[in-house]
Amino acid sequence: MIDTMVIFDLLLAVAVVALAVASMTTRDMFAAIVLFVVFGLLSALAWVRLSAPDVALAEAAIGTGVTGALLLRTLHHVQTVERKAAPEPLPVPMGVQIANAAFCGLLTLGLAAAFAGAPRGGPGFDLLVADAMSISGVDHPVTAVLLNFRAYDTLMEVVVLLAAVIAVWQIERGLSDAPAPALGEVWQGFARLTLPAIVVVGTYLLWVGSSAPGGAFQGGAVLAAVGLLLLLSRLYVPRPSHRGAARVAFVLGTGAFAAVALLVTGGGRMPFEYPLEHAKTLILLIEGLVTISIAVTLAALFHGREPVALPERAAGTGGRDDA
Amino acid sequence: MTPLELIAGALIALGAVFFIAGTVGVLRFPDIFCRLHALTKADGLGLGLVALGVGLLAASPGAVVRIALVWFFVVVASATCSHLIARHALERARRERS
Amino acid sequence: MTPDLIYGVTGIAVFAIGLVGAIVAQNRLRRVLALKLCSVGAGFVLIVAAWRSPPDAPDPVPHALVITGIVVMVSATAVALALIRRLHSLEAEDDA
Amino acid sequence: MTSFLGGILVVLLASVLGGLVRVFRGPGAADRLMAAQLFGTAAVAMLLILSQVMAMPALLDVAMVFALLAAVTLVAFVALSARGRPQ
Amino acid sequence: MTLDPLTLVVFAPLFGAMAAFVAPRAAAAIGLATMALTGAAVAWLATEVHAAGAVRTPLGGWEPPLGIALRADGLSVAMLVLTTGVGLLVSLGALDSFKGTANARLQQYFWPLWLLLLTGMNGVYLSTDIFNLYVMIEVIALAAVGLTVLSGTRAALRAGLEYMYASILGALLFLLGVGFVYLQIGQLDFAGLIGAEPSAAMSTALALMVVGLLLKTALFPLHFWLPSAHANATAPASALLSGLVVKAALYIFLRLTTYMPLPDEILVALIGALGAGAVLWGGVQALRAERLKMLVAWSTVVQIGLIFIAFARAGQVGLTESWKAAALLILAHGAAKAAMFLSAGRIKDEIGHDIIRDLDRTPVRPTLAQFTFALAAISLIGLPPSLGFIGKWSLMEGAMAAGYWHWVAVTMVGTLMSVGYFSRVMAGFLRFDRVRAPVAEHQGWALADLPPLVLALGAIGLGLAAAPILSFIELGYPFGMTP
Repeated sequence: MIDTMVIFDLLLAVAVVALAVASMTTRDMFAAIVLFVVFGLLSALAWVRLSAPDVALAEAAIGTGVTGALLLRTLHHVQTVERKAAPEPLPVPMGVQIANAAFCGLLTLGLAAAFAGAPRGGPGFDLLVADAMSISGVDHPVTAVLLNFRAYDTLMEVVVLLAAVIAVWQIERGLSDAPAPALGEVWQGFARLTLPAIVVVGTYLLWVGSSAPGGAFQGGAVLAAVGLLLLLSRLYVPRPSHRGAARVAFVLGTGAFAAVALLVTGGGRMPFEYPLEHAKTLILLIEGLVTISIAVTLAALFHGREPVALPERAAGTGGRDDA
Repeated sequence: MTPLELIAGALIALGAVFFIAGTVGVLRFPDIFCRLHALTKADGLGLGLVALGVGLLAASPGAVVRIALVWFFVVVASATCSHLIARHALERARRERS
Repeated sequence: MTPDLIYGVTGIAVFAIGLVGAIVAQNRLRRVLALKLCSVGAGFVLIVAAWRSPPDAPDPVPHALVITGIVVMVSATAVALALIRRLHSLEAEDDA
Repeated sequence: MTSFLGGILVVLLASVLGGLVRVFRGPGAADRLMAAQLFGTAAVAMLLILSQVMAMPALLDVAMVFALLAAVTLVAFVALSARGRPQ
Repeated sequence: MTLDPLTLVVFAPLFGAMAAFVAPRAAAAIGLATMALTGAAVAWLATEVHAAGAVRTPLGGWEPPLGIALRADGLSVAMLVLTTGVGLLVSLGALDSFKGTANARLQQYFWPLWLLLLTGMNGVYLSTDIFNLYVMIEVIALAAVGLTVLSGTRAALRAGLEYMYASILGALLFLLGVGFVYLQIGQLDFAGLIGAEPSAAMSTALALMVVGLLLKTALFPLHFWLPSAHANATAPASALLSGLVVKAALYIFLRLTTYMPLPDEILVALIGALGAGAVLWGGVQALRAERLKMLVAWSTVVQIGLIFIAFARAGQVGLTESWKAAALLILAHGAAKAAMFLSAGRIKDEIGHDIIRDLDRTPVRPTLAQFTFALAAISLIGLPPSLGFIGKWSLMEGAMAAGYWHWVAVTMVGTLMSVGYFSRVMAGFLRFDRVRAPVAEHQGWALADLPPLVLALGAIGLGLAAAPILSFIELGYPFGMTP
């Protein structure tokens, strides 16, 4: 009897590739973004099939959810701020398209040949991680890798996020003066019910991370969704006077993480070497603060500009638009 | 196969049928409001039946609670989103007419 | 046919599609999408490297790496999109 | 049971992939989005079933996140376009 | 607290960046204090490396392969000294060029972005783990793009976006390479890479990582993003981008090919050929450039090509020595190019344009900046006794010893071309024939003239100290030579 799960895997694989192609070739940019979001959800499903629920969570929440919202916001901006002399995209000749497809196919074949020759289920860190788990302070291997064994990488990852928000604030500035969108009473009921529920789910994901899939990044992304909804519905409008608090929130996670890493050297330890009896507390503390930073930063990346009053001249195009 | 598994399997299969119906509706119905109608049926009922089936098979009470929560979220979110999409489409239609 | 083989080839194909898209796409937003495809493709390869045939648990290290990669990618995407928006506003100003 | 559930998964996936034709055809943005919404719900259903097939209760949390974020993306779209174009 | 210099070198700029961002009004003061602290940490590290050869810190107490270790040897320290030294001087220059309330916003964002960039670069020079290197190059990429678009002009934003695309793509190619390495051998640290059996997956991994790095370091023909990005940034940002940032990917390339050697002689020759392409193509473009900053940016393309020729000068067997020539050229170019961009920025500020054709002995002659430009050109052309000369000489010596005369020929042609394009500028500085107003004395020296002058003098004067520099970068055997 044919294993139906293999058929499912094959169908899912074909669907992932087909959606990738479709999001590159569809003319309508909005359709391309929707297809991309569906592609992200399908990839997350595929990663579930590969027993990687943590990654599936992160991809669904950050790679697809937040990224999708960012893309939609940018598309909306590009479409509403009209350009008179917008350059028409040149039609791509058939020959070029075929050449591209051929190049793509060859590249895939070459890389796949190298992939097929590599050992699978092969060498890795399984045993090393299993050995060290008991002294890592947490029970979930992925969290142990992220916050203990390779904590330096994770610190630098939140540094990347910090660099992004600084760069974005530097690139764009302005206040949103558009009125709140009319979303109706059903929405208000939904917001009242959902916003607290999302906060609970985000916190739950953070808390469950020490023993099961979840953790700071997934929790932070879910909490960022609250920020997105607040910004979109204008329940919260960023003001210039909020900048100080926002800056502190952006650096909170990175700062605490780096400070703990240095402070533990007090007892003659290496940086990041958490004393065993406090490891769990310290990791939870770091994760909690990092979660706050991630949530605020992702929401700020969505808002996309430093909330500062613009001089008159630039106010015409810089200030007026969405979110 | 235990009777419980049989019942669960039947519920899940029935749920899948609703999803198929929803897809057909979204593809074939003439305008967006009809399509939304088909969509909400698939959402609410299809997922509800699948959730019920999986809930019967689930081992722990914790899992059952989470399955129920998932279903509840989807129903509320889907109802609101359908409403918002319908509002949006209606506004669009009005604006284009005027 | 095991999931790792199927999804390994999938990931490679997705990376190749993204790479070609990033090189040839004209639309600025589309190029961001293309790069995002590349990152998902690379994620596939790492996750496949972590896969062990059940009931063995997968190797957690690549999972952690991919999560890091996802967060890095959303940061980069956000900066690229901010540049696109700002540039579009300025170009619209020039047209006016 | 596993291969029966696997069959259901195949049927579900095939069905919603068919629904994606709506994303191409449109005509309006709302139509495209609706197909995506159907897709999100089906993905949640598939995750529920997978949690059983793969014996991974953690997938229920993934399903919860899917459900919430699909909603957020949709609201993002509607709220952005409700603000509309400059007339 | 038992601090070690390795950690401090990365963490000092990180804390500085955060403080400068949170307290924007004190950004400049915090920035300078941070630079001083980082400089002290680098000096401390240098003395330790001088005493012990190589030092390392396993972070978290976890030894690789499970954990990540920081490691410094002579080459790392040389790169750190270059980065902090050039960085400190450029920072001083930035202090002057961003002064005034009109530039308050530039000042406020320059410091956190630059300090994050420094964090990323220092992290690269101490890293021993390929995935960690991926994260570090992303830190560099985002901070560098932020600096590129600091001026906010359309040209800068357009160039910044292109730079962003190239940067992300390069990093993702590198990441896929990391994936293939993991697939084949399940290792991420440098030590784990040594002695891996040759296999299709490892060759693919190497190819992906090298292409990604070449894109990031802008080796011909992957240089397309560099000239406009470097030419359109504000002067201090250009100096940092051209002098330092491209070197990070170059350094990773040098390190990586030690642990994962290029499998074939042909590939070494190919790298050299691309370098030759960069020297010739970049030279032609520099000869044709209309704007001063564009000319300087194209000269960076040329110099990157030259460094890759140095790498390939004696083929595969010569690599154990060739890296030293490459390293010398990296150091020489870092100091000289930063000086040149800063002085070009000064010239543009003073005379209000940087059109090469219109350069002349205008009444408002920024004499010192022009003098500095000429000094930097001496090192870039490679006249004795500059460090650039020593680097080029060492390149040609090795190529001649190995009988690879074609590399000598390309280098000579490249040198002639560089004389040509820098003369265009120098001739402009000295032109009397088009001067309409009587030539006045220069306006006095600004503080901003000092940092580029020091950098240019350094690029020339360090040539006299080439022998100690060479013996220092060999400390800790960066390229696995047996003692």
